[in-house]
Amino acid sequence: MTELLKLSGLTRQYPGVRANDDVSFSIGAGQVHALLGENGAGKSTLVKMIYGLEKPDAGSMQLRGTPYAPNNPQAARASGVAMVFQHFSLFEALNVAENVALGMENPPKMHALAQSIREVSDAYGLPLDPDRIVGDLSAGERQRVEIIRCLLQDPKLLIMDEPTSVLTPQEVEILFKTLRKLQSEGTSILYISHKLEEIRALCDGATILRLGKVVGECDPKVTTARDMAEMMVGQILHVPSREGGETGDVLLDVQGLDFAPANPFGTRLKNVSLSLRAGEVLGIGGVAGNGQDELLSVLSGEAKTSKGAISYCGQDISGLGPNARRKIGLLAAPEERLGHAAAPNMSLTENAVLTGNIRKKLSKNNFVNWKKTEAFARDIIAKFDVRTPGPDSAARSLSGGNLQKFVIGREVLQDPTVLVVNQPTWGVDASAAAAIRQSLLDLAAKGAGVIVISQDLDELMEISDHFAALNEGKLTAPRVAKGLTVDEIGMMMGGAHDLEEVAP
Amino acid sequence: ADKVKVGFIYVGPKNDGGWSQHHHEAAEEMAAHFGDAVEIVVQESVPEGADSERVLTQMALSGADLIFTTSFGYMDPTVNVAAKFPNVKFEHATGYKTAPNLGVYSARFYEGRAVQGYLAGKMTKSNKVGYIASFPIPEVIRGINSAYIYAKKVNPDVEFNVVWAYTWFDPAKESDAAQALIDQGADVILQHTDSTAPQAAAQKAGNVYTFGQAADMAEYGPMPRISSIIDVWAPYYIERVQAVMDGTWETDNTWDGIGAGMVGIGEISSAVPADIKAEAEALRDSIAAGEYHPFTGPLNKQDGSVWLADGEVADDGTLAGMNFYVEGLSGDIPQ
Amino acid sequence: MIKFVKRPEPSKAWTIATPILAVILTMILGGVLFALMGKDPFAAIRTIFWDPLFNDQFAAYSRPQLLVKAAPLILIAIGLSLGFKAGIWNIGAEGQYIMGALAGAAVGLAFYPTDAWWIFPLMVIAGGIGGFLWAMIPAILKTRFNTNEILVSLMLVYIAEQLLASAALSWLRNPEGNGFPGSRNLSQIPAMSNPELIAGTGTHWGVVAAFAAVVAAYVLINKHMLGFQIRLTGESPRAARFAGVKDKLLVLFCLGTAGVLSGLAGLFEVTGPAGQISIDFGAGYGFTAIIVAFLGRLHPVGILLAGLLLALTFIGGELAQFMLGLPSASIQVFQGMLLMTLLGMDIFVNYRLMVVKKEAL
Amino acid sequence: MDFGSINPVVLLASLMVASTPILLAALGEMVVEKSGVLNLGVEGMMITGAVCGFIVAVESGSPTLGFIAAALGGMALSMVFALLTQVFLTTQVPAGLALTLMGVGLASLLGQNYQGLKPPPVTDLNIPGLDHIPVIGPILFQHDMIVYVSLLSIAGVWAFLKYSRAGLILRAVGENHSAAHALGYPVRMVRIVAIGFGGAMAGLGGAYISLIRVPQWTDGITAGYGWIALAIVVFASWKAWRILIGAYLFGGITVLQLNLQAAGAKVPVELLSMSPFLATIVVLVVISARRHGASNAPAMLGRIFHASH
Ligand SMILES: Nc1ncnc2c1ncn2[C@@H]1O[C@H](COP(=O)(O)OP(=O)(O)OP(=O)(O)O)[C@@H](O)[C@H]1O
Ligand SMILES: Nc1ncnc2c1ncn2[C@@H]1O[C@H](COP(=O)(O)OP(=O)(O)OP(=O)(O)O)[C@@H](O)[C@H]1O
Ligand SMILES: [Mg+2]
Ligand SMILES: [Mg+2]
Repeated sequence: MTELLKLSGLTRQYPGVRANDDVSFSIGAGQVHALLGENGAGKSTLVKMIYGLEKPDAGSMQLRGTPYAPNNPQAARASGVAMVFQHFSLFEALNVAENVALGMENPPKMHALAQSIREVSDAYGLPLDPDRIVGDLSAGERQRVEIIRCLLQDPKLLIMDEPTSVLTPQEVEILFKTLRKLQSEGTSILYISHKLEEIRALCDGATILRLGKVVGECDPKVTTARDMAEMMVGQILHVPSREGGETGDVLLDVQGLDFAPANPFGTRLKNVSLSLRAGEVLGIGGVAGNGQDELLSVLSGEAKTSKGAISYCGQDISGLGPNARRKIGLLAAPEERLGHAAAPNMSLTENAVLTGNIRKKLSKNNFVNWKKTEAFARDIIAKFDVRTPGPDSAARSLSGGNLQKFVIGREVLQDPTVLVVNQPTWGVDASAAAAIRQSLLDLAAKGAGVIVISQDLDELMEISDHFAALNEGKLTAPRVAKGLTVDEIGMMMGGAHDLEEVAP
Repeated sequence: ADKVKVGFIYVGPKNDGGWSQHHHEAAEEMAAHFGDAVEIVVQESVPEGADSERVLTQMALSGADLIFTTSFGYMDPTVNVAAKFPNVKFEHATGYKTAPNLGVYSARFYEGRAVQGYLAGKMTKSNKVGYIASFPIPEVIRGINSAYIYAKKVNPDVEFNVVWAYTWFDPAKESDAAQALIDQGADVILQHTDSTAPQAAAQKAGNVYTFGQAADMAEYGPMPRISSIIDVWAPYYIERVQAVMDGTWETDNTWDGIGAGMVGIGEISSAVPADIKAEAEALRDSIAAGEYHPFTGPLNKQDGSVWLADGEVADDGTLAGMNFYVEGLSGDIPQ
Repeated sequence: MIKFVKRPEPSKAWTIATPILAVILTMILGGVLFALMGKDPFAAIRTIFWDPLFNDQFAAYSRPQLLVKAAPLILIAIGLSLGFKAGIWNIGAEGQYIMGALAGAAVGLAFYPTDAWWIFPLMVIAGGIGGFLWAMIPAILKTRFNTNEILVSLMLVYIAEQLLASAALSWLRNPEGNGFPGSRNLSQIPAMSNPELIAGTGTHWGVVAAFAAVVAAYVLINKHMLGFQIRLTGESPRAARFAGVKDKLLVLFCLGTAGVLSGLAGLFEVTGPAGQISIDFGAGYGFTAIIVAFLGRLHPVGILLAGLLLALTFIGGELAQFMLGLPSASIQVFQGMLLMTLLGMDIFVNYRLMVVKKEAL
Repeated sequence: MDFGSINPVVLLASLMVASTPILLAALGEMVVEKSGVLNLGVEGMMITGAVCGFIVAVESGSPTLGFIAAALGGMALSMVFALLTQVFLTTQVPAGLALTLMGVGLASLLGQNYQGLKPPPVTDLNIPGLDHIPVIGPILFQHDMIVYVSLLSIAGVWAFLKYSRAGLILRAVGENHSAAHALGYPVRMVRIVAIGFGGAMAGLGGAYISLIRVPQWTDGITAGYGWIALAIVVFASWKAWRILIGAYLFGGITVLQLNLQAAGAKVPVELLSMSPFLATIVVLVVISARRHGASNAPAMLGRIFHASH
């Protein structure tokens, strides 16, 4: 196999973090190469350098034997490198064709482009209407836009940064077929994912990063997922324990909830019903963008719903705001840590009073007792092992995992009767994730009801009593989690939506 | 001997091309007249109200001997500060409150308006005269009445359209107002606002006559500007500063017109036929000589009630507080 | 190449240092400007910043005048700062200031010539309400129809100015004023005047109100839940909604408070230093207060200092005008520079300036 | 009162002249906002343009040079805003306010010796053959150069945003700056160019006032038109053709109220004078009450972009 891309000694220093440290490896032509590593290991930084978005402080690259040093993504694209991003690279208010054109070097005229989008999307079984506004598309469809944008440029190297986190298992299968077809046409793929079984199914080689350094290479076809995970983390994994408790009375009951979000590109909730008992963990799976944020906001009280849609311990609470719900024991932790669950520029103490005021009685006559609030913040930091200089630190100075521990800890320590969390371990390293899951299980064991909304099916299978899936704003009927197969879960999540299989 | 320090306070920038600039030019003329014997200090763009009282005080503190406050709104502040500095002399333009060290001065612009009205009545072909008024105050109302009386006298069909601009000086607004009047068919525009914007609008429109206001605005002659009313403050300033030097300054209440030279009538341009020009100049001269008063009866008020009987002349008190239109004018004074 | 790198936390040292550095930098830039205009830059800076405070001839008078000039600016700026902190951009304080003065004066004059102790307090209340109601227009339009408050509050300034003109010319015109525009002189009517409370100090009720507002705002922002909610909303609107902040109520509160304080400022001004309703009563306090608010970094104590600083540049600027012949426009430019350098230097609070060598490759 | 004396043809021709400054400034600001930047300094840039244009026109005797200088002057001032917001990452609202403050002061300083002067006249460019068509001729084809330029700019901006690649990139930057950055587009540069364009257009609009509409220089000559231009952008929901409608509507009311006064309508003068502002508020309310008009705003409007976020 000839070598397509060779990296030698790439190093990138950010203030305080060496995101990549002397990284060297190479990718063969027509190879699907995996890049593995914990959150923050430096994967995205590395591929950004390959794509010309970041420049290495040291080291060099060679593409097909010639020196390769793209100054910007345009140069990378011109050299045949394309990339599907982990976050942010679509424009919601623009249509599909415009989005595609923005990712190409010399796009043809709009109507010609629309035509080629139709052709390529047909050829790869990824149907897409070039005239639709991207904001109106589902998460899966949005990703197709990204992929087609790359395919139209006949890339020699396709970089995919966590492409499957927004796909159903069936969609993943179809994506893999597309990638294999590309591979058979000679395209190399650099593939980043946390889902090790996927890697084993798809990739020919893998490089593993830890704290910015290459810590190993392996052939994923013959290495177990557990072994790869331990190479990434560098230690033995701890699995949360679950003491199957009895479930009690119904705490939260949602019936026939319809909700149209204010954001024009949000997802409408349609006829959502669920009930949650004391001591129960209800896992809600589904691909991001199918109504998770909206569901959390109607449960937390940020968004108002029609009368009678939500009742709590027999009381209609649809009219209550977040604080009124907190008062009676219904707490929530949203997905977005910075800017939703916490205010980035405020200290941890201030962020503690943000939701803790009511239940922790942190103010008297509406005058904040800062001493008491700081004590509460210290308590969270201590009990949840939040690594930070102290409660005066700004929320944004914490690493993602530590802030997440703070946010979850803030709610758990308020003794909720019902806790709703969205993506509780997103972007959190394995040991911290385990600790967070454990705290949710402990809460349920003490008799609280917990709703966990997550895209991580493994996580949901590990901790849920019941499982339901959100798909385009509709919630399936919950099923007992134990014994559900991947196929069944996939079907609950909407199967493959409207994707077709690629002709072999 | 020490220089006499004379202060001036202007409501606008000292080069606004209008009211404030005229006072400033007169101040400089006065300073040039006295040469080294006088030092002038000026403060421009002083808002009426609280700020003016402070500026006045600071000027008095800095050792000014005589201070001219050149806008009506400075009246109460000037009264207050004059009370605090009995050794400093004050002169307030266009006001009516006096004190032992505070005099007032103003000009009888309505005398000039009579001449303008005369020319307007003669020159209009559409019989529509546009009038850009600033604020509905006696000074402005006097001007409208005076102009109308003479226009009507020489042209019974004449009609006045008044637009209230609510500003003394705002070229953009004045230009718009002039344009609106021209759009309405007016072919003579009188203005009681200070910028040349209406002249420019008239020039663009073609056959429209205008009059310079405050300044001669000669650059717009001979067309559209056919004459003007000019503020002439310098002689008064020289006289009052001289009085301070001589130690003869006393409080006064000066209200002078064409005769005393405080109101000037700018050259009547070649666009005006010679006979009309001669008649207008005759009117001007008879007013200047005191032979004739622009408000001489018989005159009725707008509602038809009698104001002045035949031969009766308006008294200064009524003129100073004039708040009504004379018979024949249409529209209401904004109240 | 130089580059700004975000700090993990806002720097406390820079928070304090930037305003001081901004003032120094402005002095330098302003000096250059004055020099370009052919004036002695040192004399100009000294006249602006030193003479009003320490010149033998003026200081005894100018020093208390600083309070008089600063009081309405501070009062309005405190109100504005609450909204600005929460991301609510009321830039129509000028209109609220005018309407407060109009409402207060109208109520007072309705009782003329009654002489009673309760008239002035009643006028104060009416002034506050006048400003409040005027501010409620953009507030309600924003909460009800999502209308942009920047534009509405600004348009309302022009409308208030027309109402002011009509008041001065007709419905509040002094019947004994020889037909000239302007109301009766309120400062000369004992029941309606806002006099100097302690002779020679410049303090009138507006100054007292300004100091009270600074203290109240300080307590509100730092100790009260509502102040926390205001800061939170400005920092992160979504987190605020999650914290249960009622954003519409907050809009009403912030605009309303700014309206009340601006209205009060107008009322104290019209009954005291200005004395009467006149066509030009506005004089731009409401706009200048925006500068004061930002110059004070939206912090109550900062606003107090910024108000005094700006008053100093006004009074010093007046002295520079008639002593050195500096045109008033140059003072305005100078104030603009002050605001710009402060805004520009703000970056050092949150970012660190790094010199990075031009990357290899 | 005689409404018969209001001639609709004359009125329409006048309103085109009255609207042109706002139209130019609003169109420029729309492009700026499309790139995700809210520059509240339009008034300051307009008045700077007005004074620069006036000075150069008077000194050179050429209105054309004047207009070029006005565009450059407006652009130069806008670069101060660009420096503050794009390099020093200042919040855009206060930076815009500061720009207005600075521009008004600077213009007054520059224009000190030019008050009351008469600029060289700009002749109307009557389009031969078309200018004598009854009704349409006087309305459409008897104007000065800049009126035609303003109409062409509307079409140009519309086509630029809709059809050109640069226009697409500009919109992309305004919709999602992180994504645009990730795809390799120079977010900051695009915005700086847009801000410069907005400054140039505001400058032109200002010079239209000082060189054609009034024509004269005086302090504060733009009299709040910059703010109206900002309102017109919202009214137009960021669409080029609607800028035309918005500006002409505002200009129309301005002209009409004066004509009503001149015709002696029995409506209080104050009410007439405030009517353009009242109408602007009413229109803003109507526009924003319709959810979709408001949500057409560029998603990044007013947000700060820093590449390492
Ligand atoms: N612009 C930046 N400035 C400073 N530090 C950064 C920047 N971007 C990334 N980092 C840091 O560099 C390290 C590597 O980040 P990177 O995004 O490459 O991780 P990753 O392996 O892609 O993680 P994930 O799985 O969460 O996507 C992290 O510690 C991160 O916080
Ligand atoms: N954009 C940034 N600018 C400056 N510092 C950053 C930036 N992003 C991350 N950091 C710093 O880098 C460090 C690592 O942050 P990051 O969120 O990537 O942690 P992490 O390695 O993913 O840890 P965790 O597993 O807890 O999420 C933190 O201390 C953070 O302050
Ligand atoms: Mg990553
Ligand atoms: Mg992380």
